[in-house]
Amino acid sequence: MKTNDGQKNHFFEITGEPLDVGEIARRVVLPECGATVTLDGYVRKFTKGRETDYLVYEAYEPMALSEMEKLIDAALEKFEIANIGIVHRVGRLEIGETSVVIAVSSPHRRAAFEACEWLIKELKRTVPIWKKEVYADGETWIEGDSAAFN
Amino acid sequence: MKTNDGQKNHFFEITGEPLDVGEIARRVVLPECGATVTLDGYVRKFTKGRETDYLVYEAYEPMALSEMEKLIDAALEKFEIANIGIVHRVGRLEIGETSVVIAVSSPHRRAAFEACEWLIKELKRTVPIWKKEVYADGETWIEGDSAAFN
Amino acid sequence: MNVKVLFFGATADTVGKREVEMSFDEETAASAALSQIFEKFPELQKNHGRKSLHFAVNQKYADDDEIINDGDELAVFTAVSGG
Amino acid sequence: MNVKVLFFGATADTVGKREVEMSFDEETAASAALSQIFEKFPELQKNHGRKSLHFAVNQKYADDDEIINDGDELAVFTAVSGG
Repeated sequence: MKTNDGQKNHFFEITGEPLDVGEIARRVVLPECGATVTLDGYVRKFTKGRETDYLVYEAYEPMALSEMEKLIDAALEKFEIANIGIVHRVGRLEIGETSVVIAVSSPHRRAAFEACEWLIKELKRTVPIWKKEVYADGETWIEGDSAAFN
Repeated sequence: MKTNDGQKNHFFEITGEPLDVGEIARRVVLPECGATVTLDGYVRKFTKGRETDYLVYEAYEPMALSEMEKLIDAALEKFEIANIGIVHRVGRLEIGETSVVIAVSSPHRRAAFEACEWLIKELKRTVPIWKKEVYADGETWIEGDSAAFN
Repeated sequence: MNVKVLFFGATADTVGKREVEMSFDEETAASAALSQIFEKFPELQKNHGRKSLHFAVNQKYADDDEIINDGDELAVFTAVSGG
Repeated sequence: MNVKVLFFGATADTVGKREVEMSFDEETAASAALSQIFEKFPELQKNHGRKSLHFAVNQKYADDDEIINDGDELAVFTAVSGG
Protein backbone atom coordinates (compact mmCIF):
# COMPACT_ATOMS: atom_id res chain seq x y z
CA MET A 1 0.00 0.00 0.00
CA LYS A 2 1.31 3.34 -1.08
CA THR A 3 -0.04 6.67 0.01
CA ASN A 4 0.82 9.84 -1.88
CA ASP A 5 -0.66 12.26 0.60
CA GLY A 6 -3.28 12.45 3.32
CA GLN A 7 -6.17 11.80 0.97
CA LYS A 8 -4.97 9.79 -1.95
CA ASN A 9 -4.76 6.11 -1.50
CA HIS A 10 -3.46 4.25 -4.49
CA PHE A 11 -3.56 0.48 -4.19
CA PHE A 12 -2.18 -2.48 -6.08
CA GLU A 13 -2.92 -6.04 -5.09
CA ILE A 14 -2.68 -9.64 -6.23
CA THR A 15 -5.24 -12.03 -4.84
CA GLY A 16 -6.53 -15.55 -5.27
CA GLU A 17 -10.06 -14.44 -4.42
CA PRO A 18 -12.81 -13.32 -6.87
CA LEU A 19 -12.65 -9.60 -7.68
CA ASP A 20 -15.52 -7.21 -6.97
CA VAL A 21 -15.27 -4.58 -9.72
CA GLY A 22 -17.76 -2.24 -8.04
CA GLU A 23 -15.92 -2.31 -4.72
CA ILE A 24 -12.61 -1.53 -6.47
CA ALA A 25 -14.20 1.23 -8.59
CA ARG A 26 -15.65 2.95 -5.55
CA ARG A 27 -12.45 2.64 -3.50
CA VAL A 28 -10.69 5.27 -5.69
CA VAL A 29 -13.43 7.92 -5.31
CA LEU A 30 -12.24 11.20 -3.76
CA PRO A 31 -14.26 14.35 -2.98
CA GLU A 32 -12.29 16.42 -5.52
CA CYS A 33 -13.04 13.90 -8.28
CA GLY A 34 -16.03 13.62 -10.56
CA ALA A 35 -15.31 10.52 -12.63
CA THR A 36 -13.85 7.05 -12.35
CA VAL A 37 -12.98 4.97 -15.38
CA THR A 38 -12.69 1.26 -14.71
CA LEU A 39 -11.40 -1.55 -16.85
CA ASP A 40 -12.79 -4.97 -15.96
CA GLY A 41 -10.83 -7.67 -17.80
CA TYR A 42 -12.33 -11.16 -17.72
CA VAL A 43 -12.10 -14.59 -19.26
CA ARG A 44 -13.42 -14.74 -22.80
CA LYS A 45 -15.01 -17.96 -24.02
CA PHE A 46 -13.42 -17.95 -27.47
CA THR A 47 -9.90 -16.95 -28.48
CA LYS A 48 -9.13 -17.17 -32.20
CA GLY A 49 -12.10 -19.46 -32.67
CA ARG A 50 -10.95 -21.95 -30.05
CA GLU A 51 -13.17 -22.51 -27.03
CA THR A 52 -11.52 -21.93 -23.67
CA ASP A 53 -12.55 -24.13 -20.77
CA TYR A 54 -10.88 -22.03 -18.07
CA LEU A 55 -7.72 -19.98 -17.47
CA VAL A 56 -4.96 -20.24 -14.89
CA TYR A 57 -3.05 -17.08 -13.96
CA GLU A 58 0.32 -17.21 -12.24
CA ALA A 59 2.27 -14.23 -10.89
CA TYR A 60 5.84 -13.60 -9.82
CA GLU A 61 4.18 -11.84 -6.97
CA PRO A 62 6.80 -9.58 -5.35
CA MET A 63 8.03 -8.39 -8.75
CA ALA A 64 4.48 -8.01 -10.08
CA LEU A 65 3.57 -5.79 -7.13
CA SER A 66 6.73 -3.76 -7.61
CA GLU A 67 6.00 -3.30 -11.34
CA MET A 68 2.41 -2.29 -10.57
CA GLU A 69 3.70 0.35 -8.18
CA LYS A 70 6.02 1.66 -10.90
CA LEU A 71 3.08 1.89 -13.30
CA ILE A 72 1.08 3.88 -10.76
CA ASP A 73 3.98 6.30 -10.23
CA ALA A 74 4.45 6.69 -13.98
CA ALA A 75 0.73 7.25 -14.60
CA LEU A 76 0.59 9.93 -11.89
CA GLU A 77 3.46 11.72 -13.63
CA LYS A 78 1.90 11.38 -17.06
CA PHE A 79 -1.80 12.13 -16.50
CA GLU A 80 -3.92 14.62 -14.53
CA ILE A 81 -5.47 11.96 -12.37
CA ALA A 82 -6.15 11.58 -8.68
CA ASN A 83 -6.28 8.00 -7.53
CA ILE A 84 -5.43 4.59 -9.00
CA GLY A 85 -6.31 1.06 -7.99
CA ILE A 86 -4.99 -2.08 -9.71
CA VAL A 87 -6.00 -5.55 -8.61
CA HIS A 88 -5.08 -8.77 -10.42
CA ARG A 89 -6.41 -12.19 -9.61
CA VAL A 90 -4.36 -15.39 -9.85
CA GLY A 91 -5.26 -19.08 -9.89
CA ARG A 92 -8.06 -20.76 -11.83
CA LEU A 93 -10.66 -18.48 -13.44
CA GLU A 94 -13.85 -19.56 -15.18
CA ILE A 95 -15.40 -17.89 -18.27
CA GLY A 96 -16.61 -14.38 -17.42
CA GLU A 97 -14.65 -14.16 -14.16
CA THR A 98 -12.61 -11.00 -13.69
CA SER A 99 -8.82 -11.34 -13.94
CA VAL A 100 -7.88 -7.69 -13.58
CA VAL A 101 -9.48 -4.44 -12.52
CA ILE A 102 -7.90 -1.04 -13.06
CA ALA A 103 -9.80 1.95 -11.65
CA VAL A 104 -8.70 5.55 -12.15
CA SER A 105 -10.42 8.58 -10.67
CA SER A 106 -9.88 12.16 -11.73
CA PRO A 107 -11.52 15.56 -11.50
CA HIS A 108 -12.34 15.34 -15.21
CA ARG A 109 -12.99 12.22 -17.18
CA ARG A 110 -10.67 12.61 -20.20
CA ALA A 111 -7.51 11.98 -18.14
CA ALA A 112 -9.09 8.98 -16.41
CA PHE A 113 -9.89 7.34 -19.76
CA GLU A 114 -6.38 7.93 -21.06
CA ALA A 115 -4.67 6.75 -17.88
CA CYS A 116 -6.80 3.63 -17.52
CA GLU A 117 -6.12 2.58 -21.10
CA TRP A 118 -2.40 3.30 -20.73
CA LEU A 119 -2.23 1.34 -17.47
CA ILE A 120 -3.77 -1.84 -18.87
CA LYS A 121 -1.53 -1.67 -21.95
CA GLU A 122 1.57 -1.28 -19.78
CA LEU A 123 0.44 -3.90 -17.28
CA LYS A 124 0.13 -6.42 -20.08
CA ARG A 125 3.61 -5.51 -21.23
CA THR A 126 5.59 -5.34 -17.99
CA VAL A 127 3.87 -6.93 -14.99
CA PRO A 128 5.13 -10.53 -14.56
CA ILE A 129 1.89 -12.46 -14.65
CA TRP A 130 1.19 -15.26 -17.10
CA LYS A 131 -1.94 -17.03 -18.23
CA LYS A 132 -2.50 -20.58 -19.31
CA GLU A 133 -5.50 -21.33 -21.50
CA VAL A 134 -7.03 -24.71 -20.84
CA TYR A 135 -9.13 -26.29 -23.59
CA ALA A 136 -11.08 -29.53 -23.74
CA ASP A 137 -8.07 -31.16 -25.46
CA GLY A 138 -5.01 -29.45 -24.03
CA GLU A 139 -3.52 -26.35 -22.52
CA THR A 140 -1.09 -23.57 -23.51
CA TRP A 141 0.83 -20.94 -21.62
CA ILE A 142 0.16 -17.73 -23.51
CA GLU A 143 3.26 -15.81 -24.42
CA GLY A 144 3.08 -12.01 -24.53
CA ASP A 145 4.66 -9.87 -27.17
CA SER A 146 8.42 -9.81 -26.51
CA ALA A 147 8.88 -7.09 -29.12
CA ALA A 148 6.53 -4.85 -27.15
CA PHE A 149 8.88 -5.08 -24.23
CA ASN A 150 12.21 -4.53 -25.89
CA MET B 1 -35.26 -2.33 -22.84
CA LYS B 2 -33.87 -3.14 -26.26
CA THR B 3 -32.56 -6.47 -27.35
CA ASN B 4 -30.41 -6.80 -30.45
CA ASP B 5 -30.33 -10.56 -30.55
CA GLY B 6 -30.67 -13.59 -28.34
CA GLN B 7 -27.60 -12.76 -26.28
CA LYS B 8 -27.06 -9.04 -26.30
CA ASN B 9 -29.04 -7.08 -23.87
CA HIS B 10 -28.41 -3.37 -24.01
CA PHE B 11 -30.13 -1.36 -21.30
CA PHE B 12 -30.83 2.28 -20.57
CA GLU B 13 -32.57 3.40 -17.42
CA ILE B 14 -33.39 6.45 -15.32
CA THR B 15 -33.90 5.86 -11.63
CA GLY B 16 -34.30 7.71 -8.35
CA GLU B 17 -32.41 4.99 -6.50
CA PRO B 18 -28.66 4.87 -5.75
CA LEU B 19 -26.62 3.27 -8.55
CA ASP B 20 -24.51 0.17 -8.05
CA VAL B 21 -21.60 0.59 -10.50
CA GLY B 22 -20.39 -2.99 -10.08
CA GLU B 23 -23.81 -4.47 -10.76
CA ILE B 24 -24.15 -2.36 -13.92
CA ALA B 25 -20.60 -3.20 -15.07
CA ARG B 26 -21.20 -6.93 -14.70
CA ARG B 27 -24.61 -6.81 -16.40
CA VAL B 28 -22.98 -6.15 -19.81
CA VAL B 29 -20.57 -9.13 -19.64
CA LEU B 30 -21.01 -11.66 -22.46
CA PRO B 31 -19.10 -14.91 -23.08
CA GLU B 32 -17.59 -13.58 -26.33
CA CYS B 33 -16.24 -10.51 -24.54
CA GLY B 34 -13.02 -9.99 -22.62
CA ALA B 35 -13.25 -6.45 -21.33
CA THR B 36 -15.73 -3.97 -19.95
CA VAL B 37 -14.95 -0.27 -19.65
CA THR B 38 -17.13 1.59 -17.19
CA LEU B 39 -17.52 5.28 -16.52
CA ASP B 40 -18.77 6.13 -13.05
CA GLY B 41 -19.71 9.82 -12.89
CA TYR B 42 -20.37 11.22 -9.43
CA VAL B 43 -20.84 14.42 -7.48
CA ARG B 44 -17.64 16.42 -7.06
CA LYS B 45 -17.21 18.51 -3.94
CA PHE B 46 -15.68 21.54 -5.66
CA THR B 47 -16.56 23.09 -9.01
CA LYS B 48 -14.48 26.09 -10.06
CA GLY B 49 -13.40 26.56 -6.46
CA ARG B 50 -16.93 26.72 -5.10
CA GLU B 51 -18.02 24.07 -2.62
CA THR B 52 -21.10 22.10 -3.61
CA ASP B 53 -23.46 20.98 -0.87
CA TYR B 54 -25.47 18.57 -3.03
CA LEU B 55 -26.85 18.24 -6.57
CA VAL B 56 -30.36 17.76 -7.90
CA TYR B 57 -30.81 16.04 -11.26
CA GLU B 58 -34.00 16.32 -13.26
CA ALA B 59 -34.84 14.43 -16.45
CA TYR B 60 -37.38 14.80 -19.23
CA GLU B 61 -37.72 11.11 -18.79
CA PRO B 62 -39.44 9.72 -21.90
CA MET B 63 -37.24 11.87 -24.16
CA ALA B 64 -34.11 11.08 -22.15
CA LEU B 65 -34.74 7.35 -22.54
CA SER B 66 -35.39 7.77 -26.24
CA GLU B 67 -32.14 9.77 -26.66
CA MET B 68 -30.20 7.13 -24.70
CA GLU B 69 -31.54 4.46 -27.02
CA LYS B 70 -30.42 6.50 -30.03
CA LEU B 71 -26.94 6.80 -28.52
CA ILE B 72 -26.76 3.03 -28.04
CA ASP B 73 -27.79 2.42 -31.66
CA ALA B 74 -25.24 4.97 -32.91
CA ALA B 75 -22.43 3.50 -30.76
CA LEU B 76 -23.17 0.00 -32.04
CA GLU B 77 -22.85 1.31 -35.60
CA LYS B 78 -19.67 3.22 -34.86
CA PHE B 79 -17.63 0.86 -32.66
CA GLU B 80 -16.77 -2.85 -32.56
CA ILE B 81 -18.50 -3.41 -29.25
CA ALA B 82 -20.87 -5.99 -27.87
CA ASN B 83 -23.09 -4.70 -25.12
CA ILE B 84 -23.95 -1.30 -23.63
CA GLY B 85 -25.63 -0.25 -20.41
CA ILE B 86 -26.48 3.36 -19.49
CA VAL B 87 -28.12 4.26 -16.19
CA HIS B 88 -28.70 7.81 -14.94
CA ARG B 89 -29.93 8.74 -11.50
CA VAL B 90 -32.25 11.67 -10.79
CA GLY B 91 -33.24 13.50 -7.62
CA ARG B 92 -30.98 14.69 -4.82
CA LEU B 93 -27.39 13.36 -4.84
CA GLU B 94 -24.78 13.88 -2.14
CA ILE B 95 -21.01 14.35 -2.73
CA GLY B 96 -19.45 11.18 -4.12
CA GLU B 97 -22.78 9.62 -5.11
CA THR B 98 -22.99 8.25 -8.64
CA SER B 99 -25.14 10.20 -11.12
CA VAL B 100 -24.39 8.17 -14.23
CA VAL B 101 -22.88 4.83 -15.17
CA ILE B 102 -22.00 3.82 -18.71
CA ALA B 103 -20.67 0.29 -19.18
CA VAL B 104 -19.45 -1.07 -22.53
CA SER B 105 -18.27 -4.60 -23.13
CA SER B 106 -16.33 -5.79 -26.16
CA PRO B 107 -14.16 -8.67 -27.30
CA HIS B 108 -11.15 -6.31 -27.20
CA ARG B 109 -10.68 -3.35 -24.92
CA ARG B 110 -9.73 -0.56 -27.34
CA ALA B 111 -13.24 -0.30 -28.80
CA ALA B 112 -14.80 -0.35 -25.33
CA PHE B 113 -12.66 2.60 -24.20
CA GLU B 114 -13.53 4.59 -27.32
CA ALA B 115 -17.23 3.82 -27.17
CA CYS B 116 -17.55 4.56 -23.46
CA GLU B 117 -15.85 7.92 -23.83
CA TRP B 118 -17.94 8.77 -26.88
CA LEU B 119 -21.16 7.77 -25.11
CA ILE B 120 -20.60 10.00 -22.07
CA LYS B 121 -19.65 12.94 -24.28
CA GLU B 122 -22.79 12.50 -26.37
CA LEU B 123 -25.00 11.87 -23.34
CA LYS B 124 -23.87 15.20 -21.86
CA ARG B 125 -24.70 16.88 -25.16
CA THR B 126 -28.05 15.37 -26.12
CA VAL B 127 -29.86 13.55 -23.31
CA PRO B 128 -32.37 15.93 -21.64
CA ILE B 129 -31.24 15.80 -18.04
CA TRP B 130 -30.27 18.89 -16.03
CA LYS B 131 -28.42 19.37 -12.81
CA LYS B 132 -28.80 22.04 -10.15
CA GLU B 133 -25.84 22.75 -7.90
CA VAL B 134 -26.83 23.65 -4.38
CA TYR B 135 -24.33 25.64 -2.28
CA ALA B 136 -24.47 26.87 1.32
CA ASP B 137 -25.65 30.25 -0.01
CA GLY B 138 -27.71 29.53 -3.09
CA GLU B 139 -28.33 27.25 -6.02
CA THR B 140 -27.87 27.27 -9.81
CA TRP B 141 -29.22 25.21 -12.64
CA ILE B 142 -26.18 24.32 -14.70
CA GLU B 143 -26.51 25.07 -18.36
CA GLY B 144 -24.76 22.82 -20.87
CA ASP B 145 -22.93 24.02 -23.91
CA SER B 146 -25.52 25.10 -26.49
CA ALA B 147 -22.83 25.44 -29.11
CA ALA B 148 -21.94 21.78 -28.66
CA PHE B 149 -25.46 20.87 -29.65
CA ASN B 150 -25.96 23.07 -32.67
CA MET C 1 -55.59 23.28 -31.44
CA ASN C 2 -54.27 22.39 -28.01
CA VAL C 3 -50.67 21.60 -27.18
CA LYS C 4 -49.06 20.62 -23.90
CA VAL C 5 -46.00 22.76 -23.17
CA LEU C 6 -43.42 21.38 -20.71
CA PHE C 7 -40.61 23.16 -18.87
CA PHE C 8 -37.65 21.59 -17.08
CA GLY C 9 -34.92 22.72 -14.70
CA ALA C 10 -34.12 26.41 -15.25
CA THR C 11 -37.10 27.05 -17.56
CA ALA C 12 -39.52 25.46 -15.06
CA ASP C 13 -38.11 27.70 -12.32
CA THR C 14 -38.40 30.77 -14.55
CA VAL C 15 -41.98 30.08 -15.60
CA GLY C 16 -43.00 28.80 -12.18
CA LYS C 17 -44.75 25.85 -13.80
CA ARG C 18 -43.69 22.53 -15.19
CA GLU C 19 -46.56 22.18 -17.64
CA VAL C 20 -49.16 24.42 -19.32
CA GLU C 21 -51.83 23.85 -21.98
CA MET C 22 -51.66 26.36 -24.82
CA SER C 23 -53.78 26.91 -27.89
CA PHE C 24 -52.12 27.55 -31.26
CA ASP C 25 -53.46 28.03 -34.79
CA GLU C 26 -53.28 25.04 -37.11
CA GLU C 27 -49.99 24.72 -39.03
CA THR C 28 -48.04 26.66 -36.42
CA ALA C 29 -44.30 26.14 -36.71
CA ALA C 30 -42.24 25.46 -33.58
CA SER C 31 -40.53 28.88 -33.80
CA ALA C 32 -43.91 30.66 -34.00
CA ALA C 33 -45.18 28.63 -31.05
CA LEU C 34 -42.08 29.65 -29.11
CA SER C 35 -42.83 33.33 -29.85
CA GLN C 36 -46.29 32.86 -28.38
CA ILE C 37 -44.80 31.10 -25.36
CA PHE C 38 -42.48 34.11 -24.91
CA GLU C 39 -45.53 36.44 -25.03
CA LYS C 40 -47.21 34.38 -22.31
CA PHE C 41 -44.00 34.07 -20.24
CA PRO C 42 -41.82 37.10 -21.09
CA GLU C 43 -39.36 36.20 -18.30
CA LEU C 44 -38.45 33.10 -20.31
CA GLN C 45 -36.94 35.18 -23.10
CA LYS C 46 -35.57 37.71 -20.62
CA ASN C 47 -33.81 35.18 -18.37
CA HIS C 48 -32.53 32.77 -20.97
CA GLY C 49 -32.65 34.38 -24.39
CA ARG C 50 -33.84 32.62 -27.50
CA LYS C 51 -30.42 31.26 -28.43
CA SER C 52 -29.89 29.29 -25.27
CA LEU C 53 -33.29 27.58 -25.43
CA HIS C 54 -33.90 24.26 -27.13
CA PHE C 55 -37.22 22.74 -27.90
CA ALA C 56 -38.52 19.28 -28.52
CA VAL C 57 -41.75 18.15 -30.13
CA ASN C 58 -43.07 14.82 -28.95
CA GLN C 59 -39.79 14.00 -27.22
CA LYS C 60 -37.64 14.76 -30.23
CA TYR C 61 -35.38 17.75 -30.79
CA ALA C 62 -37.21 19.95 -33.31
CA ASP C 63 -36.11 22.53 -35.85
CA ASP C 64 -37.61 26.02 -35.99
CA ASP C 65 -39.81 25.11 -38.93
CA GLU C 66 -41.27 21.89 -37.56
CA ILE C 67 -45.07 22.03 -37.72
CA ILE C 68 -46.91 21.42 -34.47
CA ASN C 69 -50.09 19.40 -34.46
CA ASP C 70 -53.06 19.11 -32.17
CA GLY C 71 -52.23 17.04 -29.08
CA ASP C 72 -48.46 17.39 -29.50
CA GLU C 73 -46.14 17.75 -26.55
CA LEU C 74 -43.78 20.72 -26.82
CA ALA C 75 -40.87 21.03 -24.37
CA VAL C 76 -38.74 24.14 -23.83
CA PHE C 77 -35.44 23.86 -21.97
CA THR C 78 -31.88 25.12 -21.68
CA ALA C 79 -28.87 23.15 -22.93
CA VAL C 80 -28.75 19.82 -21.12
CA SER C 81 -26.29 19.33 -18.23
CA GLY C 82 -26.69 15.72 -17.14
CA GLY C 83 -23.98 13.13 -16.75
CA MET D 1 28.39 -17.80 -4.83
CA ASN D 2 24.85 -19.07 -4.59
CA VAL D 3 21.88 -17.70 -6.45
CA LYS D 4 18.24 -18.70 -6.36
CA VAL D 5 16.85 -19.22 -9.86
CA LEU D 6 13.08 -19.01 -10.34
CA PHE D 7 10.90 -20.16 -13.22
CA PHE D 8 7.29 -19.23 -13.95
CA GLY D 9 4.54 -20.40 -16.24
CA ALA D 10 5.96 -21.90 -19.43
CA THR D 11 9.58 -21.93 -18.16
CA ALA D 12 8.54 -23.70 -14.94
CA ASP D 13 6.71 -26.34 -17.00
CA THR D 14 9.74 -26.77 -19.29
CA VAL D 15 12.25 -27.13 -16.46
CA GLY D 16 9.87 -29.11 -14.28
CA LYS D 17 10.82 -26.98 -11.29
CA ARG D 18 9.80 -23.61 -9.99
CA GLU D 19 13.03 -22.91 -8.15
CA VAL D 20 16.63 -24.15 -8.13
CA GLU D 21 19.79 -23.09 -6.31
CA MET D 22 22.75 -22.57 -8.62
CA SER D 23 26.36 -21.66 -8.02
CA PHE D 24 28.08 -19.05 -10.22
CA ASP D 25 31.51 -17.44 -10.22
CA GLU D 26 31.82 -14.00 -8.66
CA GLU D 27 31.15 -11.13 -11.11
CA THR D 28 29.00 -13.27 -13.38
CA ALA D 29 26.85 -11.22 -15.72
CA ALA D 30 23.19 -12.13 -16.18
CA SER D 31 23.76 -13.30 -19.76
CA ALA D 32 26.59 -15.63 -18.64
CA ALA D 33 24.40 -16.98 -15.85
CA LEU D 34 21.67 -17.63 -18.40
CA SER D 35 24.15 -19.63 -20.52
CA GLN D 36 24.90 -21.79 -17.50
CA ILE D 37 21.18 -22.18 -16.82
CA PHE D 38 20.78 -23.33 -20.48
CA GLU D 39 23.56 -25.91 -19.92
CA LYS D 40 21.78 -27.23 -16.87
CA PHE D 41 18.34 -27.16 -18.56
CA PRO D 42 18.94 -27.46 -22.32
CA GLU D 43 15.20 -27.83 -22.98
CA LEU D 44 14.80 -24.22 -21.83
CA GLN D 45 16.77 -22.93 -24.82
CA LYS D 46 15.29 -25.55 -27.11
CA ASN D 47 11.64 -24.88 -26.22
CA HIS D 48 11.73 -21.12 -25.91
CA GLY D 49 14.89 -19.76 -27.51
CA ARG D 50 17.04 -17.08 -25.99
CA LYS D 51 15.18 -14.22 -27.62
CA SER D 52 11.81 -14.99 -26.10
CA LEU D 53 13.18 -15.26 -22.55
CA HIS D 54 13.33 -12.37 -20.14
CA PHE D 55 15.15 -12.30 -16.88
CA ALA D 56 14.90 -10.36 -13.69
CA VAL D 57 17.43 -9.90 -10.90
CA ASN D 58 15.97 -9.27 -7.48
CA GLN D 59 12.52 -8.63 -8.94
CA LYS D 60 13.71 -6.13 -11.51
CA TYR D 61 14.07 -6.57 -15.25
CA ALA D 62 17.80 -6.91 -15.91
CA ASP D 63 20.04 -6.26 -18.89
CA ASP D 64 22.45 -8.87 -20.26
CA ASP D 65 25.42 -7.24 -18.57
CA GLU D 66 23.92 -6.86 -15.10
CA ILE D 67 26.28 -8.40 -12.51
CA ILE D 68 24.79 -11.02 -10.26
CA ASN D 69 25.79 -11.13 -6.60
CA ASP D 70 25.72 -13.77 -3.92
CA GLY D 71 22.23 -14.30 -2.56
CA ASP D 72 20.50 -12.67 -5.52
CA GLU D 73 17.23 -13.95 -6.91
CA LEU D 74 17.31 -14.56 -10.66
CA ALA D 75 14.05 -15.23 -12.52
CA VAL D 76 13.72 -16.56 -16.07
CA PHE D 77 10.41 -16.31 -17.89
CA THR D 78 8.69 -15.78 -21.23
CA ALA D 79 7.03 -12.50 -22.21
CA VAL D 80 4.31 -11.73 -19.71
CA SER D 81 0.67 -12.39 -20.61
CA GLY D 82 -1.37 -11.16 -17.67
CA GLY D 83 -4.28 -8.76 -17.69
